[in-house]
Amino acid sequence: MTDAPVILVANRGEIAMRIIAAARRIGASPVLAASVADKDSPAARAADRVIVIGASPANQSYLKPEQVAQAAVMAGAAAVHPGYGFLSEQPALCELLEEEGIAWVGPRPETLRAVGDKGSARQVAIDAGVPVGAGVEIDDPTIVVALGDQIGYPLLIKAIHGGGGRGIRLVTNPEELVELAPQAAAEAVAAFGNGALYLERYYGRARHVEVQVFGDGEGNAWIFGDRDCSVQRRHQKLIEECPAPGLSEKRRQLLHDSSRALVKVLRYRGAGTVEFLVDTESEDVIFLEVNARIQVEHPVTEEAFGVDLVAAQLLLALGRDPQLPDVGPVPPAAVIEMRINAEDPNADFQPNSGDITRLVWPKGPGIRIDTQIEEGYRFPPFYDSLMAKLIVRAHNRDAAVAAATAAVRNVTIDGLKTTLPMHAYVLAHPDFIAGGIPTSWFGPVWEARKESLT
Amino acid sequence: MTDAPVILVANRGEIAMRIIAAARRIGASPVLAASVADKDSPAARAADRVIVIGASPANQSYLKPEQVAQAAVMAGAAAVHPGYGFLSEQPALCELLEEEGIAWVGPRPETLRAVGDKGSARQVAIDAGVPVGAGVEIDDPTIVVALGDQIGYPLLIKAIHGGGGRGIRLVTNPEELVELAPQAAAEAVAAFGNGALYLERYYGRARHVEVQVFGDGEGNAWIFGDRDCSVQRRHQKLIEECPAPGLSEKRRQLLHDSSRALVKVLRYRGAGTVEFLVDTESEDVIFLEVNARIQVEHPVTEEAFGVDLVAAQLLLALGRDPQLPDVGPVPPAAVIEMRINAEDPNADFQPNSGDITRLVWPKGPGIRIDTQIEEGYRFPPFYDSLMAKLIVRAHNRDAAVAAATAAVRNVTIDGLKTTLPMHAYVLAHPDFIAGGIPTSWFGPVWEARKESLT
Amino acid sequence: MAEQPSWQDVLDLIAQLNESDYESASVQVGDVSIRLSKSDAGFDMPEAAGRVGAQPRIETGFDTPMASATQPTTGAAAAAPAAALGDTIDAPMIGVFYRRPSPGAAPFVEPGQRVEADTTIGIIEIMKLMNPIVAGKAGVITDFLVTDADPVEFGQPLATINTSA
Amino acid sequence: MAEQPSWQDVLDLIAQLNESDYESASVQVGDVSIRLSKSDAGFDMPEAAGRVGAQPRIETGFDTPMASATQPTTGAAAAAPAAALGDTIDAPMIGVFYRRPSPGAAPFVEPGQRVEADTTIGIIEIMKLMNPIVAGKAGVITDFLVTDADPVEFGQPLATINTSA
Repeated sequence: MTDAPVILVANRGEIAMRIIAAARRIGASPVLAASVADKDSPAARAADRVIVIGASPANQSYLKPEQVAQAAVMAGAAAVHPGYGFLSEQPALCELLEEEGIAWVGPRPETLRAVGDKGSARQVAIDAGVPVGAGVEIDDPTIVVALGDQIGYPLLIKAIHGGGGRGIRLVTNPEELVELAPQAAAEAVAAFGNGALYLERYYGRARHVEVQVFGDGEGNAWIFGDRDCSVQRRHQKLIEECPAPGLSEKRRQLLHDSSRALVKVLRYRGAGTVEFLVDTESEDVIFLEVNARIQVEHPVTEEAFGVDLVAAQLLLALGRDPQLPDVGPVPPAAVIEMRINAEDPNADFQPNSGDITRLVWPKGPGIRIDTQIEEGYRFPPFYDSLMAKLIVRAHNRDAAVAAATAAVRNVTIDGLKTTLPMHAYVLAHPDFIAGGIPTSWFGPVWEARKESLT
Repeated sequence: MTDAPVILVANRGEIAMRIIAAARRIGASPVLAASVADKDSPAARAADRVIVIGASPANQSYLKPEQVAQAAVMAGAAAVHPGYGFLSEQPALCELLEEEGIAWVGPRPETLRAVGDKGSARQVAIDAGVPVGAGVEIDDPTIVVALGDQIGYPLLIKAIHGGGGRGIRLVTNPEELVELAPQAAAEAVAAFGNGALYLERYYGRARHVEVQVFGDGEGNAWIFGDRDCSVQRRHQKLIEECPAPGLSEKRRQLLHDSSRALVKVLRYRGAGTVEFLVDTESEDVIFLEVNARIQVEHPVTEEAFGVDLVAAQLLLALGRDPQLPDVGPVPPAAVIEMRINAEDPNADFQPNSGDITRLVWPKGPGIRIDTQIEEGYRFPPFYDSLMAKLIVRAHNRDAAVAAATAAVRNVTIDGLKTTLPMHAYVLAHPDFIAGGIPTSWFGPVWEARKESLT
Repeated sequence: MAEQPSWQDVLDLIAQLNESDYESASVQVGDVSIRLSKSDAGFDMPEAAGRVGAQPRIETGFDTPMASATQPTTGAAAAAPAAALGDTIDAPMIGVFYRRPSPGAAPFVEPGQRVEADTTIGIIEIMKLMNPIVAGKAGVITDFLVTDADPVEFGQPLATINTSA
Repeated sequence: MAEQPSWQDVLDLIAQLNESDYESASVQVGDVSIRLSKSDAGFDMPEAAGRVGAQPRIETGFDTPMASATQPTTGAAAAAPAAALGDTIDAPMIGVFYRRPSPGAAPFVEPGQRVEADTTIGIIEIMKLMNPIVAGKAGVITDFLVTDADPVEFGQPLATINTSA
């Protein structure tokens, strides 16, 4: 064990536990770079060593590239795994490590830059022949019918100089467009001092579907199916599943082929996710962005296909074979992940922190818990509210929903408010059970429930 | 929750935990029937209630049908799950419960009787058209060539009145048979006062392969693939896997079809296993026995196919749909189970008991631990030595062996001697890695290792 | 390892703690552990919760079920503590406990009555089989802890008996 | 490991703690462990156990890290705890600690020397960036706890300082 390569884990919470487990699986020695608040955490105890990199607030520790790099040097790290969030998509840490000859568990810095910005990511997608959202600037607000037809309905008229949702109008047909475009231009002049307008296709009932890719860095890709992450509240994912339910073979192939093309164009290295908007009212599929890191919801893919993506990341970073199989587009299982957050779903999802006084997890086949929390753990106020991920696998989606329902019922977390009641509600809802709900589904449904209770 | 059906768990250790988890999954209330030694065990804490049925030795508690039945009555149980071992295949408890109108989680008592005896089980198999081992009595020891040809070589000459391995001769060809049969008869007369002989086919390098069945009690069967359990020491299984590696399609089909035929003939109810001997030196497949219960190694099947067999048992016993899918003959994953016993593999597998002072399990995708033990648990001397089952799933057998190797390396159990070093050795052995070793493999290999160390 | 406290030491400590303001207390010296709680809430630790919760009062634990450990094990001076608290007659099997040979009949014994080791004090029925239960020790039955026709578990105290009377 | 307390010591300690204002207390010395609680909140946490194990000395646990609460517990009289042990100057960042402005130069300060809050006592280099480290409080540096050019973590004590001198 003395010459086991050291993996510096530059993150906390459940993903730190996950990376430590993967390091152990490949025979490496995990060292945790921790803030003061986390220096005695379960992840710290699970690691071979802990290096305290800074004070508790993330912007004084986990978000400081030079502190993490210093810890990597001190640890004698062969590679640094940044997890998700924090510095995971920042070229800064990646480049500091390159200078020290320490491997970065993630794509090259130029890839991070290329996909880190909406505009450049869109251009990469276009170069790769991946469908992007239609949009066009209006030259003359009185000649708009052709432009509207080009984009399709419904569409949004946006004031280019507007912002924060102001100056946006929804248009459902050419007549409305002809009527509203000049009005919008006039109002934009009045409101923003500039009448320039932009037309953009509007998808009010689209799903969030993403594809798990793994690139060898030379342009070759493994594609590990797709995930549906449409149960969202204010763009925060609550529940994810693999595979995405009810996708036609054609759509699935378009998603997978597009993702493969992006990996090739980017010569993408390691694990990544290509996010798409999949419309439920048209056949449209639109590229959203590339997430150049492992994602919170990676376990649904791992369980569905029987792979270890984090171990594969580490192996690739260490210059070894990532030991991944070639798989078909649809996995032989259905998997659902529920994010258990320290938030009160009955009080506008307000986060809370404090001591976990009692903790019981369900057991049995197909149940996986990714977490750092344990009985007696003091959930800290400094970081995000994700406490645990409850992942349930079954032979098909109906069975997975049933298993997830039972699993949620059999979790006990005392001491904090959690999102468990929300999960119980969603899993029992006929729309969710049917599958394929859009991202706009959760908000009003949860509000309606609240009102029905009062 | 007040009208949740009560499941009495009439067992202990890891299978008690497993049944409790399944009960919770289906929304039932688990009550544990425990000996005094187990009344504060982790399984006792996991149950809704504990009923102390007797003293610590199993023959004063877990093996007493009337005490378990009494506990079932006191618990108001809707059903009793006997686990494996103990009373699981005894018609006695089953019948006591029937009188009380309490469901038995297992086959009917007549099924238990029909398969509980070697002779009657063999007859059932013959009736179902399932291949059984060839055997014939010798009328005249001087006229044996035709009988020998009928059975095939190698074969054993057994003195019918012999026993304990005495009076058995291995014969590899007709010449030997002609020479040895009269000698054996003479010796049998001398030794046992009776010269009657029996010829039986001998399989010196056969594998143990078994088929997981689940019957609806009306003659219909679900078949959940096969398991290889050939890593055995003195008929004790050490490692099991699903699917059995390297089976030809034809052999697999014979095994599965035979098992289906047995379920039909028996109108088998619930989970069961049909054990076969699969020869590696001929094409022979021989029925061994039916295990009319859930088995220790059921998790490999559950993980491979993504099903919950124990929950299905409970559902069926409660008169509900067992919610099992129809699956193909080969699962979409490879799964290996390692039995971690409190035995010292370097001291003739001597069992030991005592306090578990430190316990660390590996984590990550595809790893499942079925156990009752935890840090601080005092492993009792009264019962069998199974501490935990480490189950590892991957996309194919090579990956599963690699994952199992890593998982074994990352288990820490301090305070007791365990079989972990044996697992590490077997998993790294080229014969095991190649797959398909016979049941006779482990003994001499482990002996040879011991000698190479001294 | 410190010298083991004597039984008297333990009693003194308990007396002292009893006069104190503590709601709960836990003292462990080597193998001897003492846990006290003035309320049921007592100690939260999983294990302890189990034991203390089940047995409300004072518990001197010697690592394993403590029954006999209580006796004079450590003791220097200490006069017969166990007997003072009252011995119990425990159920030798699971079943339904009856104090009478048949419904309507008089009880086998009443509290206050003297019994010998072989005196039948009741019956335990297990799956329709009636098993006479004898006192197992001589003394005066002070109380029955189980109502007639109640189900009992193995080892459950059925009655208290004063063996020094 | 400290010498084992005698039984009398334990009794004295409990008496002393009882007169104190502590809501709860937990003391462990070798095999001896004492936990007392005046409220039900008592001892919730496995964590606490963890900490006691990790930190070798004596710890009276009040639910959260308690640093200074520790000291006087066992002792009878025991005066002025924290200051006696000496305050420390802790690393404000992770990096490599240098006691000299450049190799071969004289150290910024030596043990025994008096410093003010703004006196530079060393440099921490983090990824080639040099950060002067000041004492942060006035007093006499009693000792350096880190060797020149050693890596240090955030919060690691660099030197002890006697602030009452």
